[in-house]
Amino acid sequence: MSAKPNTETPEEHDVAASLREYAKKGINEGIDNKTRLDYYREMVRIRRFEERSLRAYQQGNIGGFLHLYIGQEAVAVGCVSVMKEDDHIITAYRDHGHGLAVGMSMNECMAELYGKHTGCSKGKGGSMHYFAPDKNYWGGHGIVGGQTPLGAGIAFALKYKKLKGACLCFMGDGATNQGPWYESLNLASLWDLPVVFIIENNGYSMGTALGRHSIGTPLARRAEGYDIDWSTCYGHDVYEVRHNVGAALERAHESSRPTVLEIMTYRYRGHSVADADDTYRTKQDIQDYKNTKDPINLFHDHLIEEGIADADTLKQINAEAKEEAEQSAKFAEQSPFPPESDIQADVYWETDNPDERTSEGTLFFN
Amino acid sequence: MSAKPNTETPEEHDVAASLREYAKKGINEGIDNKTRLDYYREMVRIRRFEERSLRAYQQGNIGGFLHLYIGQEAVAVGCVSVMKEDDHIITAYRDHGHGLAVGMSMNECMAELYGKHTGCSKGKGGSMHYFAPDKNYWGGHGIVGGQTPLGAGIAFALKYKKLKGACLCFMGDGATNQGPWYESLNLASLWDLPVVFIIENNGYSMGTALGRHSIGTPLARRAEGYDIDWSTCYGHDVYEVRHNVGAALERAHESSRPTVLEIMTYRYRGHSVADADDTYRTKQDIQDYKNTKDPINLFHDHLIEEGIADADTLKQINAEAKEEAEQSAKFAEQSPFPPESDIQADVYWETDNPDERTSEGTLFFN
Amino acid sequence: MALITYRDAVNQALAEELARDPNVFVMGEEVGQYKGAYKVTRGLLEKFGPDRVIDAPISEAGFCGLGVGASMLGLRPVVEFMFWSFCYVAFDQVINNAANIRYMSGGLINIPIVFRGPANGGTNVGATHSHTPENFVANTPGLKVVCPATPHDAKGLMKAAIRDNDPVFVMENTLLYGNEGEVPEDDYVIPLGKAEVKREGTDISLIAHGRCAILCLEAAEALASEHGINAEVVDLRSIRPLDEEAILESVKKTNRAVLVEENKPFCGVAAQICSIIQEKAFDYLDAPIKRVSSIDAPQIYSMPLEKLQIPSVERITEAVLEIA
Amino acid sequence: MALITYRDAVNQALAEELARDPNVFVMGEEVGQYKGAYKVTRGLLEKFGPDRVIDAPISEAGFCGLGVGASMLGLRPVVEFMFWSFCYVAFDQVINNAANIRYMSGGLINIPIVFRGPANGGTNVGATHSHTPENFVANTPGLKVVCPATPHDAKGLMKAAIRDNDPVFVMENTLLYGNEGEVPEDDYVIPLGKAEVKREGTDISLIAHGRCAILCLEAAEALASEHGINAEVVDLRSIRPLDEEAILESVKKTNRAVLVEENKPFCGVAAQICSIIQEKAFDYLDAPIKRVSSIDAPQIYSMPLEKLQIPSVERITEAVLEIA
Ligand SMILES: Cc1ncc(C[n+]2csc(CCOP(=O)(O)OP(=O)(O)O)c2C)c(N)n1
Ligand SMILES: Cc1ncc(C[n+]2csc(CCOP(=O)(O)OP(=O)(O)O)c2C)c(N)n1
Ligand SMILES: [Mg+2]
Ligand SMILES: [Mg+2]
Repeated sequence: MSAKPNTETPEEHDVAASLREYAKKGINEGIDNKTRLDYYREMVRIRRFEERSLRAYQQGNIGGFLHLYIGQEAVAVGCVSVMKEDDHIITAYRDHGHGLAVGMSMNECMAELYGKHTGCSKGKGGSMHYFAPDKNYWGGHGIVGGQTPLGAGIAFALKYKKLKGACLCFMGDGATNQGPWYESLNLASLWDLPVVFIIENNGYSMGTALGRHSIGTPLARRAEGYDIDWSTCYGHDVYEVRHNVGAALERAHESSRPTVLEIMTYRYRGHSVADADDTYRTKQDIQDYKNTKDPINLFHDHLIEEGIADADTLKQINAEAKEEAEQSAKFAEQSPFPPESDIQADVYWETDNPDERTSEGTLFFN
Repeated sequence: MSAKPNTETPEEHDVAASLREYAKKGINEGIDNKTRLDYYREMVRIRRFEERSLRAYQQGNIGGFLHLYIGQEAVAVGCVSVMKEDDHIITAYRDHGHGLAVGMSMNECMAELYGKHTGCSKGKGGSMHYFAPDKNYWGGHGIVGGQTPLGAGIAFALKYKKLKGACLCFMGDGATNQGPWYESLNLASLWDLPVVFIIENNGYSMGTALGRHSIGTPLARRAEGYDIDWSTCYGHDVYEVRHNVGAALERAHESSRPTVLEIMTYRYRGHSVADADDTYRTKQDIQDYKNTKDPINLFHDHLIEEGIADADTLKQINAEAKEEAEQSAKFAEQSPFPPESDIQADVYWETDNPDERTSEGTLFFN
Repeated sequence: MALITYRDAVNQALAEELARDPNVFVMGEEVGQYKGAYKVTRGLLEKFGPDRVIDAPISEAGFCGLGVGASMLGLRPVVEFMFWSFCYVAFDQVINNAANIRYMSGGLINIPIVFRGPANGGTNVGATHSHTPENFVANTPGLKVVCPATPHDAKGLMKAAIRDNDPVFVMENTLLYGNEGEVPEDDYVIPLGKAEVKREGTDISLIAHGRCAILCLEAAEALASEHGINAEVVDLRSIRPLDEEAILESVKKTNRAVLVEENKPFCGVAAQICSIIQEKAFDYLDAPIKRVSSIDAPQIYSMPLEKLQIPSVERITEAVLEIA
Repeated sequence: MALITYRDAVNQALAEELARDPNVFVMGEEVGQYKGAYKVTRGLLEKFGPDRVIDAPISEAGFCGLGVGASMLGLRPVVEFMFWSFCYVAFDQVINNAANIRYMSGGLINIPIVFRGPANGGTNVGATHSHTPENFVANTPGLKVVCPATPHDAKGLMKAAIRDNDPVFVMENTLLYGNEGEVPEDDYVIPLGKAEVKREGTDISLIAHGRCAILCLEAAEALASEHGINAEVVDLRSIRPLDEEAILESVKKTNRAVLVEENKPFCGVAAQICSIIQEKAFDYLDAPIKRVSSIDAPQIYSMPLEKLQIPSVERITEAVLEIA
């Protein structure tokens, strides 16, 4: 019923060797070099975007929260790379990486952070609430765990429509503490819904380390009580991620069964950028992870080692991503804010489509 | 970590033999005959009370819902019989059995159903909301699953006060579908709370059979994901119940650790008495259970077999219970309804203790 | 026109919309095999099968959220709360997800979902089971809410709700399910946001929704026969959108208003109606607006007392006599 | 008196009550080791230890319910919502359990619990994080709710809330945490239910709570200097209990009122205040009561637009000029 969790300790784990192995395994076999390079490019684009948005925040161009994805890039890129046409994706508020990975432009993403009318949500959602339904990306949700029943609902809709798609529903380790997720697990298993719940376990729920917020590890094991298949894997290795998500997606496509997949990852920045993270971990902790398991560095070295790219090419990709991020900040800066009238637009379908309105009476009260 | 569930099928289970065995085992060893007879009396009192309340409902003396405990008597009686001075108890809306078991009088319980001022909650709570805090009984809660965090909270308070007590928190099989319970499980395990969650699995959530509302059995197994000890047992045998609850309570008292205990039981009546239950089971199903596993009949025969009581004594106990129930209905009938002014009493501590009121201003708005 | 019950009117609306649009499905606790806790969904499972009439576990947060998720992809879920009181365990899903997703996506995503079920007191089920959250819902931009009082309105509003492209909350009433009324046999909808003057009058406006509208009609008859007061009864039917025009027109004619609701008074729907009237018809008012709401306390169980707690013909009449 | 921030005033109240009564404990997400998401609970863990300053997982339904359960046995939990917006995942626990248990037990059980945290917009965190549910809470008999505007009030009301034997909901404001004000050094409480006239005036009553009271004070200055209008500012401080007397007294003096709140308008707190004024001071009103609420839409993220959405000195001034 359930896969065994990794039993080796993270310290024993030879990351480079593991990467090499997964690079050739199953789903990763026979990927062409261009595609492999694309994974690298996607990860780098996310990181450069996040770094640029951090600067924008520090400059006061971005308000509210800014939950950066830096450190977790291989998860979103790996997962999205396995998705097929009818597969869908939804996540929590740490949503920039997923957005870029599904193909949203840096421009619309950065402009959203700036609260501009050219943003993906017209400046209405902000950092936590990216959406791109045309790319099967259903957000970006600010309430912890609140997206998990939605993810089950997307899977339900796919099944109802008799499509062979599935929904990847992302959540944090802290989000496993929200009851609605367990309700969703029961529904998904009872009704055979093609949903993959992906726990991006970065070790912390805001400032609370895993062991202080949850008991019973791995967290994915909780799926067992619902007869749901589960597994855990490392998240610094895009190939390993692909391998595990691939298996889960296949299960969803072929047997319309859910999976819980826990991916061990790490975030380098504070929970939101305004948060100092010195109460719960040290700078050295972060540095240690960066030194040994940075998904971009590891992949960089691997690409060179395998002769897929040379250092200059990779440098070039980095430079391009940086420039793209820089341009997106310019785009965002130069874009207009929404007009004041926009505050009450997009509330109801009806008021946005006045010619087709069927209801009568007052919809707004000031 | 976790006990194995019973693997024999219910059909293979020799109930009388099992009862005999549990009667002498561990916690049940050396109970005096008077006490054994008391268990019988308590079960009988509950059943006669419930039967009388059903009649009162049919006569139109009781309104709203009436969720009868008939069939499940051995669970409440067995559990409560193991409780010590500092142990506490809380349950859902099917709460009459627990109320009588902790020592509430039939009079106050029946009067509450009649909505009378002499009821345990002055006619304010009704069937679903019995309370007797002087007997460590914290209700009677109408919202499915809503009592589970409260149960954890009672356990928390006991621990905070450094008392060696525990909380028995009852819930139905259907209630396992409410997310807050899983939040409570994590909190209880993470914080080492002395709480025993007792799933009274009567096979149905209203009209929905277990297999149609939950996947993954036994339900108690879900505790495993939280590193919580669990077990299952049959609920027609007061001794077996005592044995299992005793172990859980000991764990709570000695190690301040939670337990999930699933007790297999059965209800004979509709979910509430107004509900026909012909959409989800047959009369024969019910009769089969009655014939083979009725907790009162089995215990009756056992007491005679063991020479603890003769048939006449047991008949007498039945007659007394019936009379007590009859008298409670008279008491209820003759009791006054609350005065109209009572609608706004008991809302705030402050308005009920006007001399000690510290706030000012208006508290009620009509 | 056939004389049918409120229950059957809702049932017909569901059956007709299920037949009309394959994207419509019904989901909730006991809606299928058990035929509904109040038998509102009777026969639907047999007619439309288990893929479209779905029995859910007691997981309101789970299945309401699931409904919202499914609606994002274009399905039209009709989700039943066995009681509206149970929406509190799913409150985040309805208040944050159903209400906000369209907005936060800049209008890219629609949420064409219906949440329905009974919201009322008067049946001795106690404080936890007697909530009437139409005021909470109407406070929330992005949501719509209707409270039909008659079989005719129940069917017409339910069909409009299901066809609406925004989230619509339909609040029914267990005390009304057995009421009979004339219901057209042909396909019809009643637009959300359209009040109905259910009794014309000249002396005072009784403005209400749901079962309170029925009470107002009874009170109006009593007032006419016993006190010679000719009351107009405006049944709001829909709370959001709200037919302000009908309210103001009536008050401008009668110059007096009593607002009746089952909400608890503080920030009940009638508080908002009062605020609108006094702002937009200030000069027409000859007396303070009176309100009749439930007595401000958790719902009491005791049968005769609960009757006193919720609005009654007597309390409406009294309020009218204070200002008329 | 010391000049301290609102944040520190709340912190002092918590520290003093923790020191005074061993039954008081503080629980919430990040309240201990992390010192609070907004550093309100800074230092408490060090002073009172992990048994009394408790970091909770993101399980609001779980730990709020746990708090209610603990309060039944006589403990006095002070439960933090990191944002009040998150009370929606725990709504059943606060609306059914905290509010109703005393009543349903016929007064046998008390629930001396405090729920506290910030409830406000204006910080660009979007629709899901900007709710102001004081109207929902105040609608619910059995609950009390206060919204302090100044450091002085925050400390005094918090201490009163913790000593109160009923459930009290304290709604703070992240935009106020950094504000400084005079706070007495000695132990003091401000009774719940007592409004404060924060500025005396003769021409119009500005009635508000929370940060909107501060905005009203600013608007009053502008009105005085630019328009010669002498506005009175009534800070409600407490919504339930409510100081009706102070409201009515002010309106009877000025004969005009503008009600200001951050609630969305439909059934916002101001709707209820309006209903009370028009019922009890009908003959004193020389003009319709005006309301300034948040613009009726889910909260927008975009920074300059959110400023326009929530009440501002400009919008208050405009409303006053319409009727003064
Ligand atoms: C219901 C709810 N409670 C609290 C919060 C505040 N909050 C936002 S993110 C967060 C931590 C979540 O941690 P995790 O799920 O591990 O995700 P990560 O931030 O690590 O990606 C908290 C407490 C919230 N948004 N929603
Ligand atoms: C949150 C919530 N949803 C729905 C209900 C309606 N309801 C009351 S009891 C019940 C079935 C519960 O079944 P179970 O937990 O197995 O307990 P049992 O009735 O068998 O004792 C339902 C659906 C409710 N009271 N609360
Ligand atoms: Mg995390
Ligand atoms: Mg059951």
